[in-house]
Amino acid sequence: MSSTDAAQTGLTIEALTKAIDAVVATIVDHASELTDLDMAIGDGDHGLNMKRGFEAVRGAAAKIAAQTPADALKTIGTTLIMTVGGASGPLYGSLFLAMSKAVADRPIDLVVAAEMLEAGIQAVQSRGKSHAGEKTMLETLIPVGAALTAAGPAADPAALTAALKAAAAAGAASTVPLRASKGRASFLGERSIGHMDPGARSSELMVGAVCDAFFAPAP
Amino acid sequence: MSSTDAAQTGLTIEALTKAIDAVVATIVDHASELTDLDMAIGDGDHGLNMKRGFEAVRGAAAKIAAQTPADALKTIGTTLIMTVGGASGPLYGSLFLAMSKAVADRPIDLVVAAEMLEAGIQAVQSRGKSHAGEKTMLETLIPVGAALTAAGPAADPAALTAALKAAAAAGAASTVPLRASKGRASFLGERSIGHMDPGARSSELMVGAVCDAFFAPAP
Amino acid sequence: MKKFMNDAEQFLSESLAGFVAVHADVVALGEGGLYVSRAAPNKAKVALISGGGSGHEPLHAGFVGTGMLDAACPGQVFTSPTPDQMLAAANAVGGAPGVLFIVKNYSGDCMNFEMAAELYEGKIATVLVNDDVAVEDSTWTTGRRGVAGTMIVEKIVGAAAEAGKSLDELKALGDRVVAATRSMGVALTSCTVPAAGKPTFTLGEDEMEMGVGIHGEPGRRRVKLTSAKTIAGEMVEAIVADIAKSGVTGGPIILLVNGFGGTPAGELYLMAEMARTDLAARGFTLARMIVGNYITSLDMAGCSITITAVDDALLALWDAPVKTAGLVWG
Amino acid sequence: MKKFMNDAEQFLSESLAGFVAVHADVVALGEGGLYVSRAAPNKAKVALISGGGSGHEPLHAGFVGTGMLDAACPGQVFTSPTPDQMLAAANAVGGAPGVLFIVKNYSGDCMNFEMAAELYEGKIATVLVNDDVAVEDSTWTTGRRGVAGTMIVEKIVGAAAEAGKSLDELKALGDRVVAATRSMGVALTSCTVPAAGKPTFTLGEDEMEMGVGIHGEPGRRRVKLTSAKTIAGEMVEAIVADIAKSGVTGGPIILLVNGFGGTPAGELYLMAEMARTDLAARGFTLARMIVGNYITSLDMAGCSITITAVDDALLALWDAPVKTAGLVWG
Ligand SMILES: Nc1ncnc2c1ncn2[C@@H]1O[C@H](COP(=O)(O)OP(=O)(O)O)[C@@H](O)[C@H]1O
Ligand SMILES: Nc1ncnc2c1ncn2[C@@H]1O[C@H](COP(=O)(O)OP(=O)(O)O)[C@@H](O)[C@H]1O
Ligand SMILES: [Mg+2]
Ligand SMILES: [Mg+2]
Ligand SMILES: [Mg+2]
Ligand SMILES: [Mg+2]
Repeated sequence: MSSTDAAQTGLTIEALTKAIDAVVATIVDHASELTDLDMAIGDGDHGLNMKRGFEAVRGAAAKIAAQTPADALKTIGTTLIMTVGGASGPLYGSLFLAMSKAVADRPIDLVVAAEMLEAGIQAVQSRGKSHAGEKTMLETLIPVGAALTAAGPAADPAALTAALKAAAAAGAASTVPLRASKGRASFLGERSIGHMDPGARSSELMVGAVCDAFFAPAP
Repeated sequence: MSSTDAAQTGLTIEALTKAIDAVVATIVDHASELTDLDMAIGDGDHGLNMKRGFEAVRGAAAKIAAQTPADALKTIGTTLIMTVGGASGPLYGSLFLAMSKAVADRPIDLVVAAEMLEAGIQAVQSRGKSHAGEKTMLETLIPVGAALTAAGPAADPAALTAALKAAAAAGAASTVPLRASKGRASFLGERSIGHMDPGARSSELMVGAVCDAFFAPAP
Repeated sequence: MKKFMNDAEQFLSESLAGFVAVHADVVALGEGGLYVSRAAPNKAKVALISGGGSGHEPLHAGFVGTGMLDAACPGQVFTSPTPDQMLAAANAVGGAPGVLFIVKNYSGDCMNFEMAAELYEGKIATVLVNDDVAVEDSTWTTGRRGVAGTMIVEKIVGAAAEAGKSLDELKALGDRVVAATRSMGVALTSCTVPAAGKPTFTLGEDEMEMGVGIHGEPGRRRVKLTSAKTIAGEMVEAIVADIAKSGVTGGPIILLVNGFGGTPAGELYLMAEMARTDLAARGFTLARMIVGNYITSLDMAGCSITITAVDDALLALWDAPVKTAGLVWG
Repeated sequence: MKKFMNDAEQFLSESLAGFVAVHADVVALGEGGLYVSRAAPNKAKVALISGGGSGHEPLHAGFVGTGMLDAACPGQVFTSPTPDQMLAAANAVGGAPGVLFIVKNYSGDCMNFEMAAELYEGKIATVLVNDDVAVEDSTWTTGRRGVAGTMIVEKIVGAAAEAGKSLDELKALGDRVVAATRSMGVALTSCTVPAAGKPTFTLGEDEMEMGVGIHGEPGRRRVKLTSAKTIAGEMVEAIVADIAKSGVTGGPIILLVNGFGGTPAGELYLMAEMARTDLAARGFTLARMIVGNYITSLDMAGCSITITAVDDALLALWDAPVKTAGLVWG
């Protein structure tokens, strides 16, 4: 879909399916990078967890294709919760479940999408008892949510993509100098400083893949 | 003592004590060589076993100094049996016990010494249920016993030393191409070929040290 | 990586299949392999359910059985299990007296068990284990990690559950045992996660990681390998200093010297001897001692020392009969 | 070398001190540390005494207790004990019904136990264990090595001794269990003897030693590391081919999958699953299965598979109660 389509007809299940494929592809491609990041300040399973989870989402593709976007997001959330495990499973799961709930039977345009993402981020915070500045996936998600909200109903696809990707990249990069106070990395104290948070990086990857799938001009 | 002394007054406890010191020194010096040989075709403890045993013999020096040579040999045998462990403990222990028994209250001249060694070798064979050609310490001990017997009552010390050392060295070297059929190395089958037997080497070391202690001109 | 395995994807399920086959008299594999329960569940008592990432065997499935857990949910290696596992286990073994979750304090474990608790429709409570003194408990952290003390909590609370205590009593007992328990670990080598295929961290030939976590998480500091007496002394010192803050400075304790998987019994008993004499010299009474591989970290060489301050009532629960794959007595 | 130790000379005595302190309810250290005996000896029955080099813990001292051994003599690491140890043990625990030595078939062990038997003044007999099929039994060898099957012999004969059987009956029973038992081991890494300070042998990153002995002795061949299924298959094949020569081609067996000290439980259960399914497909009935570190080789990574062909009488003895540091049930 283009942002114009979205504004007119709302997000279609076809577009969502395409986005899922893109996310799965990028997570699988970057699994070992995520695992390496998690080895440095965690337990080295983030790439494996995400890969297992998103491959399971891909496995549910047939089911998803027959659903509404809201139900599809619920399926994604539930699938992640049941397959990812670790900290990221409940968090990303909660993100998608809350996004699904926030649809409330409306067509999904950019304004609704922004509301959904904000609801998702809220769910991550309450599940994780966490907030900005603790060196987690929220470092990426919060600025991306803000950028989407700021973009408004009629943003230009290319500009929006650039803005969201920039927010995501800056967010992930911002975790490097932070000292973790949530998640496994927090046990490291000072030694968590100087490394990128794996969850912040996986969020960046997902944001990029979704933007490309939604907004890139059809080939 | 010189061989002439031995022929006249018999082996003294002083000479025996000196020989013990020499054997302890050479075993301690060569412990890691013996262990390496045992690592190749055994379990890598022969040097440690011998070192522990002969250090215990040295620890009994005061007791030995107050004994007759026959009793001293018995003390050595018992000490080895109680401290060496493994296969070499009972074997060397039996060697010394049998040598002690063979003295039979006689002064120890070269003829008696030869009888004693033959008795000791016999004891090793019955304790080990073994014979020449099985890649064991017997490869060294048997030719050394034969050389001592052949030397007769009035052998020249230097020539005897040379003959015994040569027999010992040739005996130990002869184990290299043999395939073991006794002891731990036998489990290796063909793979035991090409390595020197650690027990044959420790026997060679002991023979050399004893010869030097008994027959080398006083400094 | 040198491991007995076919492929990393199947590691857990094949290992679990062997485990339940070997211990079929004690445990059974739940539907879909989501959990391991007692071979003969008893819904008339409070059901104790634990779980966590795999790779710590015998914890937790090895502690399912009479006198200890009712079910355990094995996650992927070093990854917490998912809520559907705990929910299925709770539905299978939980009855009217309720369900008690015993959870090691890691964000992932906490959140997944929490989601399961929210979804479960019966009475439910949770005990959080956080015994690792290697990690300071400060505003910067999510609290201390849960490590080997978990076994002691599961054993003592398990005995009380078997004796018919109520959910509230068991929750209070669990919290009390946690408060009385402290651990610290040291690694001589890294572990290797099957799916990762390479060691989680690297130590020099003469280095050890003091204060390591049970997933190979870095500890307090990386130091030169030293004598067993010095290592045990430093661990005991850290434990004793920490528990002193809660007013315990001596008296009867349970001592657990736990192997991480790659360290042989001879070394563990030697460490136990060092810890025991050190603790005795500090005025503790070694009421009970236990040594072995109970909470492991795959093939990591290393060990942890745990103490729990006890009274006669806790000791009686510790001594009560237990029949599981990993712990049997009485 | 990375080990928890103070110095190599003290390794054994410090480790043993920890062992007897931790298991004081079951065992006691004999005079001069020469042997470990039951805490409460019973001279009215035949006394079972075993022993061998240390480094195989829990074997043998961990199998001293009701229903199994009466005493165990620990030698230096990987070095057989000396005759004075067995003599002291026999004098301490042996009574009128006699003493039975259980000895693993190594020249050193045989000779040292033999000397002790010659010196002992009471009734005495010896059972030699030689279960390792990795070494062919030919005119070239001193017979097969004794390995993990020793635990099965000690358990079954121990139960019969506890039941009051005579020395002759126990000797015959022991010989019968030995004849029905076969083992084979595989190493993924070497072990390191504390006093040696370096690995006994070296394996490449992708190599394993098939048919390894419990002291790190070389096996049948050095081969590329392969899947657990293939490894277990080769071991089972060798065991089954060998026991077939004595007419056993199926029927009920006890299966023991034994870890060598450096391999975690998860991998051992996976190997058990491979061995179990393979043996079942070949017509064997898995009457009993046991998995764990029972006969180790210090810190060696690897495992062995053992089977013992059994009938109902042997199974009843296997199932009889046992209370030792290393094995508890019933
Ligand atoms: N309380 C929390 N709030 C937000 N994000 C968190 C929290 N705890 C962990 N995370 C995120 O989860 C990521 C780790 O996920 P993962 O490695 O899959 O789980 P685990 O830490 O259990 O192994 C971290 O990099 C961080 O971004
Ligand atoms: N049956 C035997 N007869 C003679 N010598 C033997 C016999 N068995 C072993 N040996 C000798 O013992 C040596 C090994 O001694 P050692 O390493 O101390 O004991 P172990 O083999 O028990 O570890 C071998 O090198 C060999 O010379
Ligand atoms: Mg992680
Ligand atoms: Mg040897
Ligand atoms: Mg994890
Ligand atoms: Mg030896």
